[in-house]
Amino acid sequence: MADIRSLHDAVADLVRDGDTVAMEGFTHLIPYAAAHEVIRQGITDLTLVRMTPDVVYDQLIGAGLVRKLVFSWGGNPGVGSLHRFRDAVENGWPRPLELDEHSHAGMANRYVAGASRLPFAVLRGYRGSDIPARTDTVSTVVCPFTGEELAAVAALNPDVTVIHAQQADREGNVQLWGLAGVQKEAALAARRVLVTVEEIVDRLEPRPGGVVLPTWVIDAVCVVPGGAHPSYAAGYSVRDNAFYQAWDPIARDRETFTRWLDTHVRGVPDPDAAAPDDEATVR
Amino acid sequence: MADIRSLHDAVADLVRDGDTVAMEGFTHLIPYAAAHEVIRQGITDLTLVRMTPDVVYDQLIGAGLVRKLVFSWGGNPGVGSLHRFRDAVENGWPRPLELDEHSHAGMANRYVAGASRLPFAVLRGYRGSDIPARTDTVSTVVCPFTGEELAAVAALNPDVTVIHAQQADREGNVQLWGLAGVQKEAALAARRVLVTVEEIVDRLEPRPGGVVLPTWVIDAVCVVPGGAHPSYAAGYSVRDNAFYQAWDPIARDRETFTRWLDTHVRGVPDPDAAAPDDEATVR
Amino acid sequence: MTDHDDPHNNPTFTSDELMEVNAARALAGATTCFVGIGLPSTAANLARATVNPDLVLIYESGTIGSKPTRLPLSIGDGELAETADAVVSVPEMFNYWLQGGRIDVGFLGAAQVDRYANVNTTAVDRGPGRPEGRLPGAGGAPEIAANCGRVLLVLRHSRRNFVERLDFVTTLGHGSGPADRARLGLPGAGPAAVITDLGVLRPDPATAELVLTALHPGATVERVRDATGWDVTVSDALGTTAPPTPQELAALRALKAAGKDD
Amino acid sequence: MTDHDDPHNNPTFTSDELMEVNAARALAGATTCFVGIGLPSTAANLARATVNPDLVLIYESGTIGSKPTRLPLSIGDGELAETADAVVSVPEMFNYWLQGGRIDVGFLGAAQVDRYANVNTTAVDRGPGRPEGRLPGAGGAPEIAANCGRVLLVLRHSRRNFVERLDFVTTLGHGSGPADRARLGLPGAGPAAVITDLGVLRPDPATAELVLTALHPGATVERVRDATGWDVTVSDALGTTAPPTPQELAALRALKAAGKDD
Repeated sequence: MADIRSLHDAVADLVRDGDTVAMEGFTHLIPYAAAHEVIRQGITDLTLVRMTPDVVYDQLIGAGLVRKLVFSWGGNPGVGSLHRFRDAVENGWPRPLELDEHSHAGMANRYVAGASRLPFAVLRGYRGSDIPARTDTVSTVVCPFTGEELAAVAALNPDVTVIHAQQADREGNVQLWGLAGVQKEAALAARRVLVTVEEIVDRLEPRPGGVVLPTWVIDAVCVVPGGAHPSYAAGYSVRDNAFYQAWDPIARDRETFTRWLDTHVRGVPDPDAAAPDDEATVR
Repeated sequence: MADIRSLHDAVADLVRDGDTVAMEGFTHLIPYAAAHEVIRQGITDLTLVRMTPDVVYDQLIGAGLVRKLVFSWGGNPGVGSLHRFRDAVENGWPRPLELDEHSHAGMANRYVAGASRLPFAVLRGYRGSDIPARTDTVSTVVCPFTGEELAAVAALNPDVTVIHAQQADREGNVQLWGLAGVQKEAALAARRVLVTVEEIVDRLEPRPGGVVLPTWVIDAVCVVPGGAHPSYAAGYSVRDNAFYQAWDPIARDRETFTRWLDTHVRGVPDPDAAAPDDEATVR
Repeated sequence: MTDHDDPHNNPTFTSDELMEVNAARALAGATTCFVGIGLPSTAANLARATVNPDLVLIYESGTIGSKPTRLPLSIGDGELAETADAVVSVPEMFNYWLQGGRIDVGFLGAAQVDRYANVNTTAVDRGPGRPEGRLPGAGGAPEIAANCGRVLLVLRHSRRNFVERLDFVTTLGHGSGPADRARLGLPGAGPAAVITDLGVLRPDPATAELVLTALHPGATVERVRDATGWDVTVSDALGTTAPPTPQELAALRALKAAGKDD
Repeated sequence: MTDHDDPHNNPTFTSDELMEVNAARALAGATTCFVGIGLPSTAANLARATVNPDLVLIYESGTIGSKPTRLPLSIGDGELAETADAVVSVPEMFNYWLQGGRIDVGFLGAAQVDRYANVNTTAVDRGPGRPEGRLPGAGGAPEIAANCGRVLLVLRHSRRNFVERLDFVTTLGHGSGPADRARLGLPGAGPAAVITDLGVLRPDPATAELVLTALHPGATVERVRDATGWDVTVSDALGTTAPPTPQELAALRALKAAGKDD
């Protein structure tokens, strides 16, 4: 059962040095606030998993907390490179970054296998690509019925998955809607699950495209309105494309980046102190 | 793209002697009217696929149209046996019935593989069960990462899948909601798709739990209000449990069954002649 | 027990009600239950009305957290979806939720059970020269029994149902001994109890063989022996189940009455 | 062409606009298009505004039938979901819809392309003693190129992009010849055209090698040769693409202006 608790305490309890952590959200509902709390607490030596390492992972990588990245597309969507990611891979700054690199189809199926508690998933993928030469989590299996050789990808089972959602009820049942990405799979594949939400409501109203995660698959729910910014939460906010564009020059330069991180993340006082309490955020 | 057309013509075009046919619907949205049209047209030598051969398949089997049944649970839910199914298996009446028998998990994954155009699916299933000894569509694969042996089930790709849904729009896009069963997988696994709907609407309103099948994956849409009876269409009808209970004595006896079929299916005049036209059924 | 009339001395309940009430009690403390239709569904819904109001009922038709007000005739009755916390596709149910190890208790019926709580729901041998008798088949049972944390079986006690040797193993219980589930890599602990209209049998931890551990009020060891197709072991600590309380009986009868409305 | 001013004589369009307009035209007649972000998304949305109003746009974020009114910056902009016929999970998108063979055209960008239309979006060799230059990675491309009925590539023409030898094969086009896709069991026909700011290249059916089949207005074979890292073959039937119509340009510019609103 999920406890509804402060972001500080939930992150401190559930995210640990050396963990494999998935913070998912396909452009939509990216859990920035939780990632910033990880940075503030300096939780380090992380293996980060994410199909599309977005600016959120650029920040964690630049903060020096990441040992390894498991991913399939690492860019700033529509803008360009993730400069902190590139700097870590190309120059080892602030520390070397190991990569486990896949295609989207492969990563999606790795989460599916993880959620299904299978050791691997099968797809018709990677054929003719050099990708399998760079990873030990792609292999092959032969169909016992047709003899066809297919790609096998190893399951992903993060130690902890962190997602942002629109709503939880008082029991900690969660609903998200809009682009649902791989959040359900990432959550069900994980050993521990932390969900930040826009608000607590008395009752989760079924919605078109709604994905419900019951409280008994979640460890902690934290009320963090705007916790996906500069990503967005459909029905609550729109994507801050200007921030994504502004990120490019910030991240290009190590000093500019570090100053940004000190000012906008590390220097932010405990957000729970300033945050409205549960009651105030109930609609 | 789906043509909106009469049930008679759609069945005549899309369902052929010797076909492998899936009529899906997990208790909900079972396409009875389309099955009855198959009986009226005497389309025969069918291989029928369905997780839960319900009264609808009892009728098709008793009508002598079925050569083989691929399934995982063959009963009248909450009532008892499917007597026509049992009579065919045990006594070969009106013709012998070949079986390919699975568990629900296996059947569900066979449809998933079919929809994914993979030759097989993997599950942790059938362990310690005698089921694999009776089918050639269960085998094993070994995980290339862990060495674990898992069950492999052969993909299902029906020649034609028939489902019932609540609504289509004028372009033939379909939406169903409520218990969604394996309908999406069964439809996407098939070479041809026939959908009967309660009504045509101007616009498909997104709904909680809504499953949308775009017109370009469907061959024919037929307007058949009540086409799931005695099963039901959430929002339009409730399950006719009394019919399911009444079916038991009808199906127990060959003559009673045949009389019922003659009266209530074969003897029904072309339903399209009596059916309201498209315009009249638009909300 | 309450301070009402002692049902021992006022046995106005049937043997089926004893089975149903004790099956419901076996769900005390569980978070989630994968519910088969029929007796398991009766028991799970009674548990929600009595010992476990927060029990999350999961039906293979795809409903998570159903709260039906009457007993569903089928696993796909509309009310199961309408009252659910979430409705998922059948493949998702079997892959993410069941195989994913999310479910505490699998509650199953059976046509035949053997001394290791293996189950047959496929076909029965009707003797030489006669065709095999057809049963409904596996449904979800093999993977429910494999993947849930533990399994409860509920069925009426008779020599037809409790057999020396299954004609077909549809669903593995404990195989042929305590090591078989581990050897086969089955994630769950397997059958924890078989609840009948005469009493309760539980696997001996050393042998995995079912042992009669409790009789229902009014039942005898002799009746159990007569109704069991093997030489059933009786626990040294054989107990008697508490008779149904008036509240349990009232809740059970209300559920069944509501189920007959349609 | 229309009876408006001939854009040949009034070439008030950029080379990027030539690329985008011709990329859009390549979608005439298609039912469904799996759309990469950036240039492919511009082209696909322009096609909906011009040659193919009914084109079903599919984005890897899970949207089927998106009808955005402005160019999305990312594949997950809210409008893609709000205007879609259906939104599905990312695993479903890749398994049922893409691998399921439901999509006619895959429209991709590229960092490097070789003479067989193989694509690198992973890493570039920056020479001895320097670390490999990092690109974004594969994203959906390997399976988009494998499974869509055919593939269109759109990228600017330069020696940096059109290389003799890829530093890394992220996504197979035609491998090293016309038999490679069949040998590897790739369901789709592979790259059908590479559309650049100078012209259009198409694979020779006999060799699968890209051949310059059309130049855009104003471009020359010499400029194409200068911008191509291999000795590019020029078709005997080299044509010139029709210049953008005023309607095409107006639609393209309106899309781009709308995209800058936020």
